[in-house]
Amino acid sequence: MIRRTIAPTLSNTPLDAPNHFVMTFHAPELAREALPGQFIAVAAGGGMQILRRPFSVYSVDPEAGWASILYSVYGPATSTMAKMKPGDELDFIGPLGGRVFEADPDPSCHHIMVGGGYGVPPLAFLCRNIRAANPNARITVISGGRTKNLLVGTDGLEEIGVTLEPCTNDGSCGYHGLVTGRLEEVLAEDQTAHQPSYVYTCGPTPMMKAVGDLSIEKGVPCQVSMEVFMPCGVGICMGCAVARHDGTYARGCTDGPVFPAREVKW
Amino acid sequence: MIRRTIAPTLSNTPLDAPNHFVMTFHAPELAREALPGQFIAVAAGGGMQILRRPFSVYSVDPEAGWASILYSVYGPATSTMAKMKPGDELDFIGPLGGRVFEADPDPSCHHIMVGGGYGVPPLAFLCRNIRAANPNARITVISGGRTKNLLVGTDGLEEIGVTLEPCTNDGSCGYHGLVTGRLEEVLAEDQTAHQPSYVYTCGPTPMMKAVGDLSIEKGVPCQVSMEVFMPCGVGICMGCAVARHDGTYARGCTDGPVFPAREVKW
Amino acid sequence: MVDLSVRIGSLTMRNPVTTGSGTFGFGSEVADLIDLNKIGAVCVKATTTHPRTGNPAPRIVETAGGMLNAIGLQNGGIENYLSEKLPYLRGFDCPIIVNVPGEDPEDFAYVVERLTEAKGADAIELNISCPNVSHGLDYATDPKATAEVVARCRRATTLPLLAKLSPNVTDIRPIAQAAEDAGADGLSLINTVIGTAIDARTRRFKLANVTGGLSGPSIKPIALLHVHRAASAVKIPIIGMGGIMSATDAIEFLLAGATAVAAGTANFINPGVALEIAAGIESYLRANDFTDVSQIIGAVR
Amino acid sequence: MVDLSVRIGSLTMRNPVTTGSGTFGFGSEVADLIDLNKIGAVCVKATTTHPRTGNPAPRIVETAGGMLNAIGLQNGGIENYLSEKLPYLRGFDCPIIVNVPGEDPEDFAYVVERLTEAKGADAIELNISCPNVSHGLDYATDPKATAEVVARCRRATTLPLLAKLSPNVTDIRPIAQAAEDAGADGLSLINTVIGTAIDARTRRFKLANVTGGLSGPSIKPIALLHVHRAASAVKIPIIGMGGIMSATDAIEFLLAGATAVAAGTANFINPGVALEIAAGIESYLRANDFTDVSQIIGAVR
Ligand SMILES: Cc1cc2nc3c(=O)[nH]c(=O)nc-3n(C[C@H](O)[C@H](O)[C@H](O)COP(=O)(O)OP(=O)(O)OC[C@H]3O[C@@H](n4cnc5c(N)ncnc54)[C@H](O)[C@@H]3O)c2cc1C
Ligand SMILES: Cc1cc2nc3c(=O)[nH]c(=O)nc-3n(C[C@H](O)[C@H](O)[C@H](O)COP(=O)(O)OP(=O)(O)OC[C@H]3O[C@@H](n4cnc5c(N)ncnc54)[C@H](O)[C@@H]3O)c2cc1C
Ligand SMILES: Cc1cc2nc3c(=O)[nH]c(=O)nc-3n(C[C@H](O)[C@H](O)[C@H](O)COP(=O)(O)O)c2cc1C
Ligand SMILES: Cc1cc2nc3c(=O)[nH]c(=O)nc-3n(C[C@H](O)[C@H](O)[C@H](O)COP(=O)(O)O)c2cc1C
Ligand code: FES
Ligand code: FES
Repeated sequence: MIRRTIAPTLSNTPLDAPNHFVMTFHAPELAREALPGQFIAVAAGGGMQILRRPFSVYSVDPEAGWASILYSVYGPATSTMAKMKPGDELDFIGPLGGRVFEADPDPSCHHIMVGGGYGVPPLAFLCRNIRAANPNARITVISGGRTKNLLVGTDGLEEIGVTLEPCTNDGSCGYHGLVTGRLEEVLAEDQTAHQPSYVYTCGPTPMMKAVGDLSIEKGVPCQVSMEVFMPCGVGICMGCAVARHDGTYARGCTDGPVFPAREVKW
Repeated sequence: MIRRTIAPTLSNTPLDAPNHFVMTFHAPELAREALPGQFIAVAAGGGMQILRRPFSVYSVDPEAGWASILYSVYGPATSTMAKMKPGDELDFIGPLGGRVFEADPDPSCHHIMVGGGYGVPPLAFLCRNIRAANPNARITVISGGRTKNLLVGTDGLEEIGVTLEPCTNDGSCGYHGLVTGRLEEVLAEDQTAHQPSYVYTCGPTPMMKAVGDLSIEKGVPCQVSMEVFMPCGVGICMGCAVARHDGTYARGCTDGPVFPAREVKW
Repeated sequence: MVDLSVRIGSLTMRNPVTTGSGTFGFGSEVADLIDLNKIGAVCVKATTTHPRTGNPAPRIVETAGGMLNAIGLQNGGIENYLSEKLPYLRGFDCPIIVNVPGEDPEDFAYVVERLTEAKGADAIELNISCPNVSHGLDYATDPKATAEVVARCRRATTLPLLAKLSPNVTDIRPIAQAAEDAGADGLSLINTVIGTAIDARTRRFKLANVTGGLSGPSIKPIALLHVHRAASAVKIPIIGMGGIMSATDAIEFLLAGATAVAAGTANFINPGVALEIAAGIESYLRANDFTDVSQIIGAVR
Repeated sequence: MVDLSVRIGSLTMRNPVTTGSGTFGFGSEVADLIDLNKIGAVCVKATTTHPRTGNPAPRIVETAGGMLNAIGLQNGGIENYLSEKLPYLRGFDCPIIVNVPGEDPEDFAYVVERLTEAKGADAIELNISCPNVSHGLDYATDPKATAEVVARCRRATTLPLLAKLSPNVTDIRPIAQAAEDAGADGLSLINTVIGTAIDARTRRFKLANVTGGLSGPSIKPIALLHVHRAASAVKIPIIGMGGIMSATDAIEFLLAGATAVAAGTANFINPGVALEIAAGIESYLRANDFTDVSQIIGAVR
């Protein structure tokens, strides 16, 4: 059920990556109900900006009743958020998102997450859910960033047996190059090994397009979480149009944010 | 000279009066040049409000290079100001005001200040200047408020030999009633004693009108500091119209804020 | 007791607050967030003869105190509305206002007739003022064209008929009068104010459609004046809208002469806002010793 | 080196930034806060045949992201301008644009002639669009009336003549064309958008004049579109204005087709803003490898 919640924040911790924060807040219903790929619409005011801003759910603890988001500071909303202290209230609507990341049910599947920047958090959430459902599932996270300290969102994944494949433009960590370079290698290895693979991606639009195109080319199924401006997040404004190949427009918020890569006309 | 200054604040102290603060800030030129009745136009943002807000100069220390304002919290600007911490920057333009409080030069004059709420600060500034110029000047401050703890702005005046005449609506301190009640008594005493008096007033508009009317009736000269909305403060918008008896409009900011009571058409 | 109910023609609303068309979907999307049984009326997204895909993205940009939209009337068409959206909404005890754009008077009338025969609406709002489709604006910028559409639709239905007017005109009064004379039971205003936004970095328009409609707090002063002027020119009731975010805003529109109000852009920030506004109007009336909302309609001096 | 200079008829501005009439006084008021020798041009407060007292107070209210004003052209009249204001301004090396409203074409022409013979202006802006005085708006809402005033003033002066247009019209293009055809050397737009504000507590209009003109960031999307449309309809240069607070805003207007820009309401917050905008435009041109501001005029795609 979608709720508007005024949640007390529990922590708002800067990460090593400059201008990146993880905010946790008390939200038992969200923690119980949110699915990977879902997001919350945050009202964080700031100047003459009136609309809410979407942030993916990063992690949840249904028992303890908290959830978190990982955000990077760009404009008025995230600047306001960055100033919040534990105890300050976070006004959000959620969980939002009509179509979420759906893990391939095949237990032998190699789940390959390809993420960049603040696109990694929902993939981390997905990793944890896949692992919880299947202790043996093979999971890899290929995450990209310009340089080492811009890689965010993968904390704690290695500990649950997720293979991390960092990629940096400057070679300061892991693979030297774009995520698609490493993805191509991983898909080739899987193919050689007759290992079924499945790609899930979230990050900057050009990256996701490249990942989607590559997956389609290699015949590997791929889900993309579209990043479009979402004025309402709940399906009432039609402002979040995602073009489909059939010439129609889907709503990024309620028909997505996750779409099969094949469906999207970039 | 009018300057735009980004001044570091030195302190922002809540008063006993609820929602009232005194803010001091480093501003050597202002401290040197400001005159009683002058004000600064503060940009303190807050939501969708764009215009600056005027605040009277309360006290200055030309040697130490600081000035202060006393403000009460109503809306977006003052709410933003109330959250400021020492070291935060105050963006202001000033000193503003083309006509200021002019103390009657007659050394035998009884200077009677009549103030209410945040109208008291510029009168306190005037008291200190009159005292500095004339150690023997007779100065009385009649200040009004609904109840005792709403009387603000008179700190330190008794110490320099100013007679304080607090008036409260509920009788919790001093004279029980309106400032005009006490003013009428004081003016009558002066008249009996053949003591020349001069009234200076700043406060809520209905109070100032009553004080002005009473002074005119009693034949005592009176200066009023008009409180009108001041969109620019520097004389360029014509938004701060003060109606004059001759049918024309003066600018509250640069033709005022202080006017002879006789000139104003309330 | 305070009487909050108002009438627009034969439509009775339990409180004077409805939603701006295109800003509340078909109600179902936000049913988790607001009790549709308590709302004055739900005004649904524009519904056309045939499905429409809408304009390319980006369709919305934020502006100072508002937003520009160029949705382009994306909707599933009247038959989809009747079969997919209406049954759900009819499960609630709330009047439904259907917003109807059209290419020409016959096109408007077709949807109006279908709605009437299918009992698909409790009132119909003729959207003769959408700035985001070609010719969308023409009707509401011309009294004659306005009259033509309204008169044609008047013949097509006995349902309460509202004409939704545009602020993008030199004088709204002759247009309001033309709609009244042609048989409208009420007016809705304002639709969005036409505008554009440019990205200095890319040197491109920010909207794929180049122009869009401005809504939100930034247009409230414009909307209030149009409502006041229209109210001075006609006797039929007005649903006032444009930047209403709070009960105080809504009260300003009632004072200006609106009989009811709609929250538009505000729903994007708070889909429960219509009920908060209704509750706020009630408190205001109570606090000021009014017994009936009609006592403040047009009461500004 | 970046060439920032622009021309409006025979007027050359060293940079494309001037001030909105009525928002910069006569320059003297803010000479402490901005170097008048560096500004593109100073456009002074409206100046009329006879002194005007202006409208009663309150004259200004703040709105979401903007403000409404109803000053009502308070000014000391043309003779006062020539004797009291002009000499001070002539002490600076900056072109002066004088804003001239009028009751009828002869009234406009009288002030234009006085300014011309007294060398009181380097360009004249005909204010045919003030929403705050009776009949103020009529001229700029009608192409014929616009043409009449412009043509009459054209005969009265050889100074560069600008027509200041109103956004309160259904379509600005025919009016822009009428001004051009009648001999205007340029257009200024937009003047303020008409609106009102109501105090829910007192149930009164917030402005003594009831209506006022909306300015500030909230109107920028409206202004940008009018400028873009007018620029598409005429060949004469346009001074664009409406909500310009920063260099980025100004660049958007240049991209939309304005040859120069004016900061209006922004002066109230920062009287030095015109020079900050000029500097920001220069940095932008430099950063994007342009050598001449003309390269970005109308360059939006
Ligand atoms: C479904 C969804 C989930 C999202 N989840 C997250 C999340 O978990 N964490 C997160 O941080 N963000 C997330 N975002 C993005 C976030 O909503 C936007 O960045 C938001 O606009 C920030 O608001 P703001 O007011 O701070 O900045 P705005 O004023 O809105 O400015 C953001 C602007 O910056 C631009 N921009 C984007 N990237 C950059 C960049 N690298 N450098 C400069 N400008 C840039 C954007 O195009 C946008 O115009 C998500 C978006 C969507 C659609
Ligand atoms: C020359 C001059 C000097 C001034 N000096 C001072 C000063 O020294 N200290 C100071 O505190 N203020 C001073 N003011 C008043 C101050 O500028 C305004 O109150 C200012 O509008 C506050 O800004 P804001 O954004 O906080 O509130 P706004 O959003 O501007 O709201 C203030 C509103 O509250 C209204 N209001 C006024 N009094 C009350 C009240 N008692 N209760 C509720 N509402 C009220 C006002 O009419 C105004 O509309 C001065 C004003 C002038 C013209
Ligand atoms: C995203 C969006 C879509 C809209 N779609 C429609 C529509 O389909 N039909 C219509 O008549 N008005 C439409 N409008 C206009 C609103 O109903 C309303 O008239 C306008 O937004 C002003 O009100 P507001 O400022 O409260 O939003 C739309 C507005 C927005 C913001
Ligand atoms: C207080 C005020 C007074 C104004 N006076 C005049 C005027 O005398 N003549 C005129 O042509 N425009 C006048 N204007 C309009 C401005 O010059 C400008 O066209 C308008 O404000 C839009 O620009 P902005 O949003 O940058 O303020 C005035 C505007 C304001 C806010
Ligand atoms: S964000 Fe409003 S419909 Fe998707
Ligand atoms: S406040 Fe602008 S002229 Fe006085």
